[in-house]
Amino acid sequence: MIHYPAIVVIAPLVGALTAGILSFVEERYAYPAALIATGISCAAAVRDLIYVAGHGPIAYHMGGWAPPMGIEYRIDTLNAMVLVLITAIAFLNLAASRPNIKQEMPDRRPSFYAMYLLFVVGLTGVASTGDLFNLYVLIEITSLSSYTMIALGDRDRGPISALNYVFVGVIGASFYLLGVGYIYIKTGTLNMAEFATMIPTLQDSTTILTAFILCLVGVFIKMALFPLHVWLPNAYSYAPVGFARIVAPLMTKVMVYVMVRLMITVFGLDYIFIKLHIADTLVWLGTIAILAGGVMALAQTNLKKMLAYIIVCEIGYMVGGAWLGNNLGLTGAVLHILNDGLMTFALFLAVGNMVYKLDRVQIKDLKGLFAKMPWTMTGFVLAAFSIVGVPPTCGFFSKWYLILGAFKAGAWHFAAALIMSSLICAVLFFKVFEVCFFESPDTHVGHGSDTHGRHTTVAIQEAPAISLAVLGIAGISLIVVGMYSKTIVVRLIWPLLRS
Amino acid sequence: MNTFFLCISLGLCFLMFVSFYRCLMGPTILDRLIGVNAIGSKTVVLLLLIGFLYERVDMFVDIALAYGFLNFVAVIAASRYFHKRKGLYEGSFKGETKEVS
Amino acid sequence: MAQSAPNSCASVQSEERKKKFSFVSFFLTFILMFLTWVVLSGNFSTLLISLGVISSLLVAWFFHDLLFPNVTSRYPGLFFGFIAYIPWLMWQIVKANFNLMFLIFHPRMNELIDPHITVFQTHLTSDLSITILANSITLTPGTITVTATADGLFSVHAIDRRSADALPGTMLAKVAGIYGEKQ
Amino acid sequence: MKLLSLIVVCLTGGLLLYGTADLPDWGDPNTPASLHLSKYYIENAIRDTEVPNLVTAVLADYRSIDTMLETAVVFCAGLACFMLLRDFTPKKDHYYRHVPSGVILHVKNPDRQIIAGNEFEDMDKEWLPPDTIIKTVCRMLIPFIQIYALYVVAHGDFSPGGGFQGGVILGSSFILLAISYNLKYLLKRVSEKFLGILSAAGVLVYMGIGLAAMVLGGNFLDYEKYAPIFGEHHIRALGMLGVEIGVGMSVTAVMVIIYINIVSEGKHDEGL
Amino acid sequence: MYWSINLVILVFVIVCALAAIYVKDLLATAVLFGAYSFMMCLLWAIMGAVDVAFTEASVGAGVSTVFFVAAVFRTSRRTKD
Amino acid sequence: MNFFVVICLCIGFLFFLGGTVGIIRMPDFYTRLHPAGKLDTLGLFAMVSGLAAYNLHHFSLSTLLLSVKMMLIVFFVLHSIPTATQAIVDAGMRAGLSPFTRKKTSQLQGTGEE
Amino acid sequence: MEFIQSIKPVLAVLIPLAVIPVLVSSGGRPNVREAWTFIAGILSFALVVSMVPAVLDGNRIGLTLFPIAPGADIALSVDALGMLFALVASSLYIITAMYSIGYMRGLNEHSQTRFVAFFALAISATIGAAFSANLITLYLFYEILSLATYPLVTHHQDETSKVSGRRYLTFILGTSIGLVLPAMIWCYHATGTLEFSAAGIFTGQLSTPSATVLLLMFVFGFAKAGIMPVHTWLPAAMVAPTPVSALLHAVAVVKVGVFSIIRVLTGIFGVELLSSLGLGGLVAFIASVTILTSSAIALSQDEFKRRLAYSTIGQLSYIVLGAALLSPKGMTGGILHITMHAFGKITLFFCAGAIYVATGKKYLSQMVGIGYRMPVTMTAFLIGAMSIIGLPPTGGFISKWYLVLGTLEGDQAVMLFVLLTSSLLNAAYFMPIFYKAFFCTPAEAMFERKFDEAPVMCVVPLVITALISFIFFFVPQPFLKLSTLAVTGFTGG
Amino acid sequence: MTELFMLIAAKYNYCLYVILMMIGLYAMIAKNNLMKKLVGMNIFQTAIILFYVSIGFKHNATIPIIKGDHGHGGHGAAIHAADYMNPLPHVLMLTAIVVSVATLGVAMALCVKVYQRYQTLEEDELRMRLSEKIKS
Repeated sequence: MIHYPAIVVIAPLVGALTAGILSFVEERYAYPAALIATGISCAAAVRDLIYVAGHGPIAYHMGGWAPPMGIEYRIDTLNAMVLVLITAIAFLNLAASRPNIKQEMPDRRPSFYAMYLLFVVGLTGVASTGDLFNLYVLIEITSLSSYTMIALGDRDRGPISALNYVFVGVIGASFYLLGVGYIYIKTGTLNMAEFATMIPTLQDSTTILTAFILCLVGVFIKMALFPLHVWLPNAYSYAPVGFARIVAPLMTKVMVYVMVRLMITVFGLDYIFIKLHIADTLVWLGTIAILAGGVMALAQTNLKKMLAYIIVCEIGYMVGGAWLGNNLGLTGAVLHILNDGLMTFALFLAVGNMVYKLDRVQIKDLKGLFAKMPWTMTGFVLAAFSIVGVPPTCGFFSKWYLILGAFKAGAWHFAAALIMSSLICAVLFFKVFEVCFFESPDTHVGHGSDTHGRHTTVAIQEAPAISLAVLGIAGISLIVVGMYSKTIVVRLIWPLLRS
Repeated sequence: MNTFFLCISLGLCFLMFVSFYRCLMGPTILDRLIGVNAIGSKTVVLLLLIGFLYERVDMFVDIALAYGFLNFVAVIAASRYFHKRKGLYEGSFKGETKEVS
Repeated sequence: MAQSAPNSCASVQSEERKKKFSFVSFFLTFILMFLTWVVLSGNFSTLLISLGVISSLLVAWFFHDLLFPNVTSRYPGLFFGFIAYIPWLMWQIVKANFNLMFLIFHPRMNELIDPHITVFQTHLTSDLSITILANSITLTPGTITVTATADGLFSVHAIDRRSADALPGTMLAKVAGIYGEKQ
Repeated sequence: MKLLSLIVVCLTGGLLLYGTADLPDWGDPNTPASLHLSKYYIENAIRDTEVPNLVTAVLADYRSIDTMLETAVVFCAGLACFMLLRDFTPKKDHYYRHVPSGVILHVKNPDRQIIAGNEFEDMDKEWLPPDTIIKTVCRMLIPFIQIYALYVVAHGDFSPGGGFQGGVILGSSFILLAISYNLKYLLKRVSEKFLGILSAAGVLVYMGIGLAAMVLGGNFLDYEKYAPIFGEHHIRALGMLGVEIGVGMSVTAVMVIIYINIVSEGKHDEGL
Repeated sequence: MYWSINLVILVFVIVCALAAIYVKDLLATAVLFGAYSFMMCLLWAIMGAVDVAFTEASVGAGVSTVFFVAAVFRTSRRTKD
Repeated sequence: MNFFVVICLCIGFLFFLGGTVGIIRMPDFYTRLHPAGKLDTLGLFAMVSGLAAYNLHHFSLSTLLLSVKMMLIVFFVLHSIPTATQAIVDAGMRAGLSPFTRKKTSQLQGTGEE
Repeated sequence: MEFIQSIKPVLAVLIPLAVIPVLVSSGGRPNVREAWTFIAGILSFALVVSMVPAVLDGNRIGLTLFPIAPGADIALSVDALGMLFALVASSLYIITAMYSIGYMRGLNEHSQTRFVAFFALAISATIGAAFSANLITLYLFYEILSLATYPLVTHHQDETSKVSGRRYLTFILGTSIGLVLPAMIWCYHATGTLEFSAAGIFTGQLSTPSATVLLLMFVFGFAKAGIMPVHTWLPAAMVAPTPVSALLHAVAVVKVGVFSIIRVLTGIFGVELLSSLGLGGLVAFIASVTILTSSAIALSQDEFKRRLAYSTIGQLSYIVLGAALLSPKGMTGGILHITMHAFGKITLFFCAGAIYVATGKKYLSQMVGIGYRMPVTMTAFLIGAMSIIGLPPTGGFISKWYLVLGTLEGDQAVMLFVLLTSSLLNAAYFMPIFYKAFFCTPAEAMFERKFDEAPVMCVVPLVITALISFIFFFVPQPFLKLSTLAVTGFTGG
Repeated sequence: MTELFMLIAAKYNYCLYVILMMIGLYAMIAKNNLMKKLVGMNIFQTAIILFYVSIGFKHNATIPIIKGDHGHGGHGAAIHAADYMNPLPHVLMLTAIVVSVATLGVAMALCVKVYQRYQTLEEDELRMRLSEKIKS
């Protein structure tokens, strides 16, 4: 009996509750408890991945009831991968963010850890469940904890943006729930796998079509696809650092995972691409999202907000890629879930370090940062390269598959948008680098060309070592994942798509 | 007998509609509160009647009972609002206040 | 958190602590709770009865002082007095209601009613008696208690002069009789 | 904005109505929804679990992980309200009431906040003497509400109700206490710490039952595995009872936490 | 058999919802929302969903309304729409 | 037996009807509370006792307990409705609503708070 | 023709990379740091040289590192062309390292550690590009090189370098992402592989128009080659310190550009396909336009390094032209010109830097009579200039000779004319400098100290490179052999 | 026309839930007051619950609690699925109600927090305050 699928979800929950109790009893032990819980969860996720890659999917029956009756947690290579991503980021971020959390919310730290772990519970659950309704509950855990955390961020804007997020998020989750209802009324089941076996007989039903659209719209709202993205930038940029670092890389990506799961496992590719004719529309939506996200990112003066718009742009990549209608595009989208999670994580780690030292991250405040925080900036540059899609980093490889898919599908607009967005991202980050590299932190007057050699030496003020170490790990993993992307694709993604 | 219960239920529904007029139109919130309170007491009966219609009244009694309690809580809460908000200084500080610095 | 609570609060707490744990009140509450449980449950399996005992104990342990704050030996008398009071009250209520029905369905209602507020002082001291009186007033002909303070000052809204004049009257006498207090 | 939202709303409504056209008739007993999964539940739940209330059987056994996560959501909400609103900053002004005479002292100097003696009572600007009638009636009703709530928790198997409903009723009995007396009185009886621990402990009880099943060799939340300890008879019903108690604990605590934090803006001084 | 009550209550529910949204006072909204919960509870009782009705009774009548009143108590009653 | 039940229900319904009409017809807030507080209580009392009696149709311990349970509702409601009424009227008083009077110069003897 | 599995190419790439942490950590002690630079340079040069015999035997050495997609791995493989380029780059790295010590210390520049670290990174990327076995690996190293040189170009961190850096990145990254990446994916999409092969990877998947578009995307996409409309980054990048200009903009960066173009022309399209479609002429035409225009512009430049930059643009196009001639001789000439131009141009840059270090002068009009003050430097300058112009007895003559032969072989008289005209122009913009330096009356302040050369560390490297340029005229052997070998590989003959 | 009418008559529950839901959605989008939006949100959620509960309804069936004669150990007469309402939607909706209450609590806490900071709950006024803050 393999209990790892359950442990992945339960360990953080135990941790959350323990931290919750400890926050009232003995605050000191809340952090170690949280760290241990995420650590266990991460180990279990890795174990899952290894097992799944070797032996095929695991089906874990909660409560001992076989699937249609009970709830099944089903781990295949796709969600094992996503689980490892989630738990690893959760663990690393918890390690890295302790100084930030100490700085930002000194009086409610233990509760923060509890809430953080609840968020992790939600994400891991979303990634591993095989039941449509269970997914809804898990999405709600995730959302609820993220509303809270976002509200705890910026004093002025945090609660308002969180409240907006609440409204939008509730609409999204409710649409999803409604879609599940339509599915249920037509099939009488809530199990993903069982529904997939029923779909061929229900292809002409308008109810199923409506269900599909509702689920999709719900997930789109949660993942902030372009016209539905309005909640995201404020929410992510005003969140506290310790949380922004996990919500930005994971939340939208996990929702993309849900979309992919709905596509490949629940409704089935046959139904989606052969029966429905909405793929083109969605690729166009993805294209528009990419361009709009990029352009709006260009207009930002706040670094965090800029990154938030880049996330909007990246969502366009994945949605468009998944809907290209061929294996390559889908591969690219799935690979990009992993890669984008990693690179956004690295970016927000770096930004968190900046916030730790600078407090404000308007782009104009970053003057001379290369001299002040060389290591943080190195990590930032690496992550930025990955976003732009510079080869040895992993961002390039998923973009590679996406563009290939676009070529194969003949979606030239999407390919063009991908390349455009690379350029836009290059410009964006270049703008930041210039400020960090050229302008000295003290003086506002630019140096004349003949004053070189007399640069004021700026004392290095780096973020805490643990944050830097995690940033280093994230940076290295960007390259390592990039280098092994064929292994990932061939061993983990293709078996899934082939079946 | 069931038909009779059904008729009574529909009658109660009608009465609720009429009470709801007060909820809707009540010039003050307290009038609305009266309306809601009246609806609440009718609801308790209606729940029992539905129980009889289903011939499972043992199951519906619990709901009616809970209803009786909780309607009370809501009304008390709403009226306490006025105790505190409008009469902020009327009843709260009896006698004079001494300043101690 | 602990610092924000000033010491005067502690003084109140010490007062609380001084109040001795009253076993009688605990026991009475327990019995009452358990009886309620049996009525509610209607099931006599071992598991549920034992759960009922546990629940009753819990409630009694935490909240016995709510139901019986200070136990006196007059409780049985009180109880029977109250029982005897109820039929009378019922009759009053029915009377009141028919009276009111008459008012309501009267086409010239607005001319019949003459609402106003009267105030009267009683010498009731216990909370319970004041409450009983106030609720009885509310339920009986044409009057609603507006406020009743702990010193026994009642102000009553009456719908017409007749019902206002009837106050405090026999009801106060009866309630005071139950509790053996002055009127 | 209004027009735009109207358009959005109409579009959504149109979509939903479009999907409605294909739905089976309302109340038709021969829909797929009634014939597939629920048929199994209705016909076999009593055999599998020995619990007559099918909703409870499905909720706490077949789909128990759902319910556990739902309890986690509740816990999350309580924690959220605590984190968002709880205000630990000490008050600047203090009001004290001399109980026998009713004189109010207003102390502006935060350092001189300690007034010794039993007759002084710490109070707030919005203090109101508790209404005698409400107080007395609530005082008498609350124990009954509580025993009723506990009854609901315990009888989830046989009648409607269960942990959540019972928990909410129990919670609202505490809320009623806070309304009829005042918030401080409630907090004197059940401290914030107790509530916080209770809210987490409820879920922990639920999960402990699940984890213990895992330790005993079954899947998570597989109550069947307790048979060697508690005997075969009603084992699943027992498991469900334990789970319901956990849910009830958590929900009670969370409802009270949400209420006290919202009503006092996290200052825990004076409520409604 | 039950469709008549069901329909009546459904219409009632919709009227309640509209009223709760259009009334120009937040406390009144809270109170009307309480009424809305009552109706919902009844509706579910009629449709045979006793557990849901119970939950709605305890939540809608007991807790939600109190929360609303509490929130209005700490914020304001004023609303423009 | 059924006859008794029908009578009870009809009386209860009549009271409810009266209460409702009263709520609608009465001129001001304070007077409206009279029907709401009294007639509803009695209506509920009558109807629930009627139903409790109907429930004793098949007499057994469980149905008896059930009927007692129903009367428990009545017991609680008898406590809670007057209290709620009182709370509402008190609230109205504190909120400063002036009561409807037939004669404008009516002797208002107090405003609830001295 | 065998394929030898070996880790040597990887090591050659990795050594400069691996030394970076050491460099950074020893930033406080400059001497240790420079020692490490030398060690790395010499080691990687030795590794490259050790592979020469095997390559000369016609073998290929390589290793597949990371599979990233089917048919597109990160793989290194050494053939004659790559070996030639790697030899040039790694040998000149040592010399430039020596020079930069003199230059940077002479000017007391800031952030020297950063400078050497990125220098090492750049050279690693260059060697990697030289050894790339397929287009995707080439692209990878190409991009790393672009990014690694940005901090070098903008080393002064002032307003001017900011503007130039912006232009530099815009052109280099913009074209590579906007043109090369889609072109590459197009290729992969059409053929399923990106492996360089002598016959090209296309087997009839391309129509003539699409092949033209694809080719143009590559030619303009590799903007480092400085083909005319996308050349403007090169003069702008001259704000960099001179060693950077020298190594990177005479050797590494620009040569990676032309190298990539040659790779694409020969390894992706294949000579046969190109000649059958007649696309060689198109590229040759573009190249010759660039040659003439840039030479003309160079004439009017007063800043020394800018003149050299425009000269570079022209010379790079010689190489492209040679490859585009598609005749064996012409291609040999083009490839050989990589080497010859590298040694010649680096000498010139070294000279410019040495003059700047010694006198602080940047403009040619200020350098009247400088030959009296810095005779060694200016002599070396003469040799370098001769090599660029293509006069015997310097190495430049040989490559130009082959180019001319190539035009004759391909019967392309127009190109011959272009070559001759541009040689004249070259002479026209170099000789006046020399003339002014030695034969004009020096400006008044020049005579304060009679003999004032730059620091030894500056002078020695430029003497060495000048000498090598000179020697190449007599012993062009290893490079000539390598280039003919490369060309036979391409033409399959 | 008759057909359409019959269709609606057979499914009026489903149609009315759509109306209810649209009321909630409209309130959430168009209303200016945060508390009103919350009410809209709750109406929206209850509409969905209504939909689900409608799924579970069966004509001529009783509530999903097995009757006493089947009760404990139920080896009496066989249980027919058509006699009982569908319990599954009820289960799901219990969970959904709990979730909606939790969301309501959190949203209210947020409203209170917003009010603490800006002394208003109107969205347009909030926006005004925010832009003032940015200017100053």
